[in-house]
Amino acid sequence: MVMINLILILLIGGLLAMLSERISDTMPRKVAMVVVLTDLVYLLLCLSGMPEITQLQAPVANDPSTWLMHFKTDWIPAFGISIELALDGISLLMVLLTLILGAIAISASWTDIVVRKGFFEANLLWSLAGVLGVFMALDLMLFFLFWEVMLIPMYFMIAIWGHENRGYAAMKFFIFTQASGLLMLMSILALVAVNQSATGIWTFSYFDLLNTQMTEQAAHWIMLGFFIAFVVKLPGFPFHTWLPDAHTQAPTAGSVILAGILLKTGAYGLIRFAVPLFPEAALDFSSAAMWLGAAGVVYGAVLAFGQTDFKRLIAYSSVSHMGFVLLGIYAWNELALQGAVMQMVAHGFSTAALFMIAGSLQERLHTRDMREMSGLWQQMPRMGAVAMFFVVASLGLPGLGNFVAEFLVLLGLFQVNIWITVVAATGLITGAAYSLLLMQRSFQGQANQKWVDSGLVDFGTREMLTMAVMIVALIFLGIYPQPVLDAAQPVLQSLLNLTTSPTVAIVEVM
Amino acid sequence: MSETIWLIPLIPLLSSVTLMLVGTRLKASQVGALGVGSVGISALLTLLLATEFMQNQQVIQLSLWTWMEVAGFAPGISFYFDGLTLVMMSVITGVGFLIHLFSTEFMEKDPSYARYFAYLNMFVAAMLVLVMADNLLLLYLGWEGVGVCSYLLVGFWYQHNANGYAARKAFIVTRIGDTAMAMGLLLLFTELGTLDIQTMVGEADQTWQVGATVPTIACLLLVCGAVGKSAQLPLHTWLPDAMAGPTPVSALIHAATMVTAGVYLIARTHELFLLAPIAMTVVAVIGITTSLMAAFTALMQTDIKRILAYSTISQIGYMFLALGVGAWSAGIFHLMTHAFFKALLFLGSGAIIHCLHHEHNIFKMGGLRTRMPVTFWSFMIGSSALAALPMTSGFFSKDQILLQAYQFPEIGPGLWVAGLLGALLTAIYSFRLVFVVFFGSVNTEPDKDTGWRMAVPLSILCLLAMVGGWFMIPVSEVFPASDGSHPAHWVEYVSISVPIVGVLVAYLIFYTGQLKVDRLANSSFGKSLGKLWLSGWGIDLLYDRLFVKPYYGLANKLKSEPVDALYGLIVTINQTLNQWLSSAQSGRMRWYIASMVAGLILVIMLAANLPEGAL
Amino acid sequence: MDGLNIPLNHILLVSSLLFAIGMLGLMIRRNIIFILMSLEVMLNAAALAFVAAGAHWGQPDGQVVFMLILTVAAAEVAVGLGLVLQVQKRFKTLDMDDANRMQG
Amino acid sequence: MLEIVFFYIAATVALMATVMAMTRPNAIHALIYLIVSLLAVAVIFFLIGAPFAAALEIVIYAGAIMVLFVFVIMMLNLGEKGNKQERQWLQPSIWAGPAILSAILLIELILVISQTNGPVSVAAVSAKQVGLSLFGPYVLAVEIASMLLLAGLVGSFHLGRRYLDRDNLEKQGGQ
Repeated sequence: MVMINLILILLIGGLLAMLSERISDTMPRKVAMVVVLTDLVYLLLCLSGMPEITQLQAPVANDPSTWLMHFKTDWIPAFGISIELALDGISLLMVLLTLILGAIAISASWTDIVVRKGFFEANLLWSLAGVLGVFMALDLMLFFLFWEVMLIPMYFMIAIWGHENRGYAAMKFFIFTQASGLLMLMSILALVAVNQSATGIWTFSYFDLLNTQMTEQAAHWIMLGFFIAFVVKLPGFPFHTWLPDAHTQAPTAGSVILAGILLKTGAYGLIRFAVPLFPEAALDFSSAAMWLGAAGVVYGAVLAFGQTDFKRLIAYSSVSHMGFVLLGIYAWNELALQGAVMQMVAHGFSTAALFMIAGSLQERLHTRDMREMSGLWQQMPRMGAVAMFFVVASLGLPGLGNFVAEFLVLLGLFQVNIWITVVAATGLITGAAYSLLLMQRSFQGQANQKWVDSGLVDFGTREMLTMAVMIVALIFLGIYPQPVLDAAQPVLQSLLNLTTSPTVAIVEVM
Repeated sequence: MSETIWLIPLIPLLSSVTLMLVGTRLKASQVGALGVGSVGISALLTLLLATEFMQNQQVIQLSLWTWMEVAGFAPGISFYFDGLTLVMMSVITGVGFLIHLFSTEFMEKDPSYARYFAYLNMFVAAMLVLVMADNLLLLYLGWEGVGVCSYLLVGFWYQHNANGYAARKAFIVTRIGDTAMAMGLLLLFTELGTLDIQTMVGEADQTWQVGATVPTIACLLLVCGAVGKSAQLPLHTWLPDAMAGPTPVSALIHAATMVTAGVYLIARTHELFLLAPIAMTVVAVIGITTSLMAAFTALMQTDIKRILAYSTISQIGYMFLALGVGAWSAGIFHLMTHAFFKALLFLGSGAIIHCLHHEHNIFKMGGLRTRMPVTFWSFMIGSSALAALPMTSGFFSKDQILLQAYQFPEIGPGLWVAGLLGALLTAIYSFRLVFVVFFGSVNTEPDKDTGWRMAVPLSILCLLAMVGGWFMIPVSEVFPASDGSHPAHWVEYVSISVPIVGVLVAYLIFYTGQLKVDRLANSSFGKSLGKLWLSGWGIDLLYDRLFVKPYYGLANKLKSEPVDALYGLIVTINQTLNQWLSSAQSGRMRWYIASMVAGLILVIMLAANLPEGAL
Repeated sequence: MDGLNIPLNHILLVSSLLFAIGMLGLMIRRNIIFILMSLEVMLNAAALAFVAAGAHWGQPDGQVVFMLILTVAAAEVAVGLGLVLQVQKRFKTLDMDDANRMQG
Repeated sequence: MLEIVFFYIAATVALMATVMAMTRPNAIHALIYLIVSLLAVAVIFFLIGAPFAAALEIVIYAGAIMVLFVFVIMMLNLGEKGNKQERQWLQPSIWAGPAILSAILLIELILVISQTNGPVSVAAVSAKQVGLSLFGPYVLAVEIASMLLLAGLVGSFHLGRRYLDRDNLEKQGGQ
């Protein structure tokens, strides 16, 4: 029930936030903040009451009773569709990340939304509810439902409160995600049908669908459907082109949620579904997937370097960083998977923060064009320092979360394929190039007289507080990542056990 | 004491964080006290540690916590302390302290005083972590940490785009090396299952034969990292540009400590290099080539800091030579003495720049001997040490290197000759600097002399540069002993006399003017050679053409997102289809009828062809 | 009415020809009046086929359908000619192409 | 025997009249050819034993419907200008394509028809028989047809009234 409550709180909270606009103009954001924090506190209280949390034991992937939480009730029994939610270490990490970044996103758009505030906060909360559902649903139909639930509010957020080119961006976002969602639905139905023909039972439950018997051909095609659906969301090269537009045009909170959380659903889907459901097919496909990941790393970095739009640059850096996630997942060993999970968490914070900074700049300067910025540090030293922190975080400075992630991914990947590792490692160099260029163009250099005259306001307490949360989180992840690793470890171990069935050996050095 | 060595990096770090958070609200004196004091405490602690170590020679291993633990990969936040670490720590905290003190006067007028000390303290902390790390991953943390601090400090005066460019160049060029080094780490872990240095070398000894492929590749990758950080060929181009930072920064980071991290890395992992003779030869060759290249370049420079920068590159080349020929302790010894005299020279040049309104061109200086006596003597001593004149610290270390290079099998004498040529050039360019700046006519009048906060560090460093050669560095336990044989005496005599000849040449050319080089310099060959040397052998230009411009071009070309064009194609196809279909909906009755008829024809055709009973 | 009878397929052939000619007229004429006439021809051809088939089997159904066709034709002509008048009034022409208001 | 001869004569007349009707530029001429064609078809109806159908063909088709056409054409007053325009439209380039299409369809129809065989029935189907089945099994169709006619009535009344309202008549008169 806890998990249902988590989602319901957000859904109803969204409704409340929308209605609260009638009370006062500033009410929705407060309501939204309270709702998200309530949700977070509620989750933490429930967790603290569980003895299992202290000793996260390896959940057996196809035995839900070993999971942290499990909930199942019938929905459409005729087709074996049920409302089945479950929580394990990885889901828990993602849920926590979602709620924390949700609160950060609300804070990020504290002042920059001027029209239809209630509806905005409602969309934000509903989107979060969808994401929570995605991270917890283990009935494939329910998963698909939540997948759609998280996208539609997002579409509204871009289309209504976005920047100058929002219509195009929102439509592109919608078409890409919708098409991939459709692909996923088809794959789900195909998988269920295959399972039905093998066992005679209609079921959409993850636990039942694991180890579905199917022909190699079928497995390949269905796996590919899942893969593309998730990689579009991730986004992996070459399905990433919706992302720069969507990120650039979305309002700050939208960008934060998009980059921080929504992208992770793709990675989560790959880890949870695309590989474990089709272990052999995924293995056959792994080297292609890894090359795509490496291509994403390099391509994203080069394109980021060429951008003049502050937000677009960060968006492309996301493409580059998520390439590491793809690499980590398809290297499919513990090191790399842990790296991928770490990257999901760390990238959530670092990119969210950068988008917040971009949003603050947009709010103050009314432009995102870096050619018009310059020497902003002089007027906004606090913002500059914070930006510097997140820039070095995103270029993978050791001691911060992103480094742990990238290093683990590379370490795991190196054991699988050296040449891909070499290609991916160049991402560290190109990453430094675009990150520092971002810093140079916006905060360093001669101060632009236009802004000196207009008198810019530095970060205030609210913003610094929000940033501090993320700074502390990244440092913590960087020098003591063990809690996150421990949370994910048993799950990854069980997934690895599930997929590396006797005959399959993944390691293939050179 | 041994339990608290973690305090040594922590104190500067805390000070740095404090300065970052509340630095703008503190008074300048408080900032200075905090910045200098924290490093001072670290220096004191290091001193205590040193005395303790001198008595019991005990290696300390201290593990604070496990950094991360994944599938057997478990690097710790843990420290390892032995003689080599002690030498490095002493240099970092000792020289670091002096430079911090010097900075309080040098940076006095700067509005970002607190930011400066925050970065500088951060650097000291990172550098200490680098040398104290007991595993390569923690070392890498320090390694990248100092890189970032270097970036921040080179670009300290961020208002000028050129500084920002230099800073980025420094970071990215070293990052290239770092990435290769990271690959080395991956390889080492994959092969040996640990990154813990002491365990690793033990494993390596058992796993690999001398000269096997894997250790050679691993060592070469580590060398790439070292080459980047220590500004050796081919990744040296960032260092001269890095002089854009404040001069004390150049003294601390780009002369005394960070740039020698590469030397430290190789020395620290020397057991691995002993398994890879090819890698060692590569190190020696890189070292000597860089040394000569940089020395020639230094001859032609006019910017005082650039001369010193190239001289640094050249001297680190000597250290690499030492490491390459297996003269480990000589290399580290030279690292230490170089830290003393090069810090001295940089601080001296800082004093000149400070008193001469940020003048960098040596030909606009002159006659400063009487105007700035403290600085003059600093320079005299520093240059003597740099030129390795007998009895100075540089003499002892460089002499050791040259002698051991001579004994290196096969290419040893060749290395020795090249090293001698380098030494000759070193003497010439360093005394060229002295004669041009301190003798002759006064071109720019200094508006003040150095204050005590500058004079004290200079004096102490003078002392160290003089007597540093008598120190015994406690690394005998760390490195394998050399065989103790000595080459023939004439080798030694030649080695000693070459620098003196060099000084003499400089004296004749730049002081008395008796030796005329104008004709050579004005010949077309001389001119183009001079130009080549002035531009650092044109390597910057080459890289610009070869890497930087193409990368910019690529980024610009890809900016329009060719992949998106693919999706654009889908859109175009849809639009075309839409046009076709909507043009069918023309409202022309006859067209409709015609198409209906065509459809009818088709239907009948199909119906007629259907098998019997299908309808 | 004895002796040799008319072969059914000859009648159908005539009907087909009439139909084809009517259709040809439909396609080549632009004047609405002629289009309506062509339609009449085609309906008539169809009616002929029905009656012939009915006669073939000796059943009245063919003629029943003929009558239905007749009503359809009548209604169609009534409405069609009404439209012709409207078209003439609005567009001052009976050319179908000129009366086209679609943006194709 | 005589019926067959008559049939072929009637068929030939019908076809030729129809072709003429389709190709005349003058609407009235075309209409008269069309009437001829309809009469010829009526003869065929008679010959194949459907006298009632033949009667209806003459009365309603050739009589009522065609008269309607004549009235409308008279109202529109197309004149010589219309003829010229029609001639211009009847270029080979315009009718070539449709002709080919029609030819193809015709060939197909002939191929299909050629599979059927046998003569038409000897006995005539009387009007009584037709009436019985009309108000027997087909009564629903009759109702629908009546509704259709009603709709046609209302529709044509509605459309025609607007054309024939007072001011329009005045305008026409004024021209």
